[in-house]
Amino acid sequence: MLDITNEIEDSAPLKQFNITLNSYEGPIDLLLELARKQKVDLSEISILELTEQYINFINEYQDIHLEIAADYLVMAAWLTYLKSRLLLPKEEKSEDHTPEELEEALKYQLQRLEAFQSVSKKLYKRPLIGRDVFYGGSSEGLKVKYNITYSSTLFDLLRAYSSIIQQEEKPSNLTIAFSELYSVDNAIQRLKSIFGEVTEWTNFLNLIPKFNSNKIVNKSILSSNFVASLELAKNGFIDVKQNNVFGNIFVKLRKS
Amino acid sequence: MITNRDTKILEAILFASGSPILEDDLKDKMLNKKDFKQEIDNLKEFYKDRGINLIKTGNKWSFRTSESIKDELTIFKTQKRKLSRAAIETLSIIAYQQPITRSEIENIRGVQMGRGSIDHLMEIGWIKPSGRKNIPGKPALWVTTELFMEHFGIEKISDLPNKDELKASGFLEKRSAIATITDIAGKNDLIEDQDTEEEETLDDFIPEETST
Amino acid sequence: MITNRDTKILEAILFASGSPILEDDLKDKMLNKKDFKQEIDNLKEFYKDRGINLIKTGNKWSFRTSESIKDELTIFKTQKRKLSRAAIETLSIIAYQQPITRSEIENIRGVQMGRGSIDHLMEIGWIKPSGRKNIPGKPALWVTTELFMEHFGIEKISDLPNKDELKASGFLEKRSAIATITDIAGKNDLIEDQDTEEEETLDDFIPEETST
Repeated sequence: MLDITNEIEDSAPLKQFNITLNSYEGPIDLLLELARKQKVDLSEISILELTEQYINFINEYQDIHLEIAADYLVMAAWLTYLKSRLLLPKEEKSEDHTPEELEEALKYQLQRLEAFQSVSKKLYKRPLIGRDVFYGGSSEGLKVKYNITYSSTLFDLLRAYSSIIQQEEKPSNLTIAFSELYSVDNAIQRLKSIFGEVTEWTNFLNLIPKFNSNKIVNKSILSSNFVASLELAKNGFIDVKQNNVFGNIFVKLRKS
Repeated sequence: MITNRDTKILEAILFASGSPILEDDLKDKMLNKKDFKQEIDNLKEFYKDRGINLIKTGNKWSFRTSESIKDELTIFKTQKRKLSRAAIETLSIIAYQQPITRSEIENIRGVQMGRGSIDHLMEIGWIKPSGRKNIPGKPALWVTTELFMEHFGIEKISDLPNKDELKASGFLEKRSAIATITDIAGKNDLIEDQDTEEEETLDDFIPEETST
Repeated sequence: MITNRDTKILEAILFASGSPILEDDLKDKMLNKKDFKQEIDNLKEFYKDRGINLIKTGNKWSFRTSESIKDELTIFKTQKRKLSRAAIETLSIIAYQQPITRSEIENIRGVQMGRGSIDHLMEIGWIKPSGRKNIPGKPALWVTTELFMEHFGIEKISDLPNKDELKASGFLEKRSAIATITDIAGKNDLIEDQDTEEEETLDDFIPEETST
């Protein structure tokens, strides 16, 4: 048997804003951490307040980090829904669950996770073999007879089998690496957000994001923004003009 | 003080073995087997406040160093790897709720099991699969092992710390409070069309099996 | 009786080390080093008539089992060994795909087997032949035994995690699989990395640790 001693990795709780979501074990864990900041008994917690904190947290986090795990977004949407149910006047029994029931269910889930987190810490603080307490002894002076047993474990067996299956189905996964290239969708959104101020003819090149050191990425910035500007022109959002072939392109907001 | 021969025998075997020994194997070596209970209890009492203690875990007995001097024994520490918070939480959920399926664990933690929890715990030898739950899909049920009890110095699973409190608070029932977030995510591809939060899609969030 | 902290420390260190320890090293660990002589003499006296005694050899101290019971007491120690990689792979294929013929196993593993693995697994008592396959040559079919299930702690063959569960539990995760294997390979030489020499697998086993 493996003689392993383990240490819990300390996971950093909310320190300041630029924390990463990686320190949380999922949305419930994050909610729990936010709830702890309310510093009241979990059974007294204001779910409405907690919901707002969570949604704010996710929004701000998204502004900075863009990518966010689906789980967290789904929870945010669920909480948005819960919030609306809690705030809106009660409908006539059209739903299976009242907002209070949902609120109660969420509280239960929070309390249950908290309970398990706390016992897991207690459990891990127990004197552990190989870390706090040790076996020992020696059989010097006694007659010893040896016999052989096999210590292969179920883990070994499963691992052996898994490696066999894995060999059989080797080329099944293709992972597509995250692309740094700029998409047209992004460019459209970005241009839309800045065109409010572009009321005079402006050189297109001044409106696109700063180039970086990667040529291919730069090309994608240029082309995605170009396509985006054509798209916006087509929709009547902006005007585009080019005075001569290969000359500078100018754009401005179309006055409605 | 004159030490009884059986006491000496038990002491010597337990000392020489260096790892836990089955109660029955100990009894086997004694001259007066019927005295086992009394002998072992005496021994346990005798070593209670010493540098080594006699401990029962599962149905095995062993000498181990006293936890009261763990700080002085760090020289023997064989720290080899870290256990993640996910793994230790998963372990305690299995310990308290066993037998339990993977998706029940996920439900409590509110997050899908990442890699490296179940397989890692199994590699250490602390959990194992035991039977299957009689529900659609017949998922494997996980339980803790004897080795887990040995390593954590637990005599019986019912002795786990705070087990009664957890039970009294209803946290040991396996009801799913809110259908697992990931479950919901799997059923509705919400994320893809997230820019419009229409009331209709939001309705899909209503958990199917919420109970209060 | 209240045991002094230094007494406990000496006791625990002597016990945990398992081999004789230099007097100076023992002194080093004490809180009141000047009391060493008195402490160790007390301990020696304390264990004089017990199943384990405290002995000085040269300038080293150690606990050892008492001379007085050595003639009657034989300790059976178990030498633990791991199966060779060929054997554990073969065993896992039989476990999952039983009943199965030898050439079917070879097909899956992609290597020819000597008699070694199968013979050896049969010798341990984990597999047995069970009938013959109704194809030309009527090869023997292999299945796992009750003893196999006992050893690996499963109740039914169907308890073994299926492919999806292996995946979900992290066994098929490429990254973690590699990490795990190299981790272990570095620290404990669990499995001989040899595909060949089936006939000699018996000698390939690595004695691991011993216990009663």
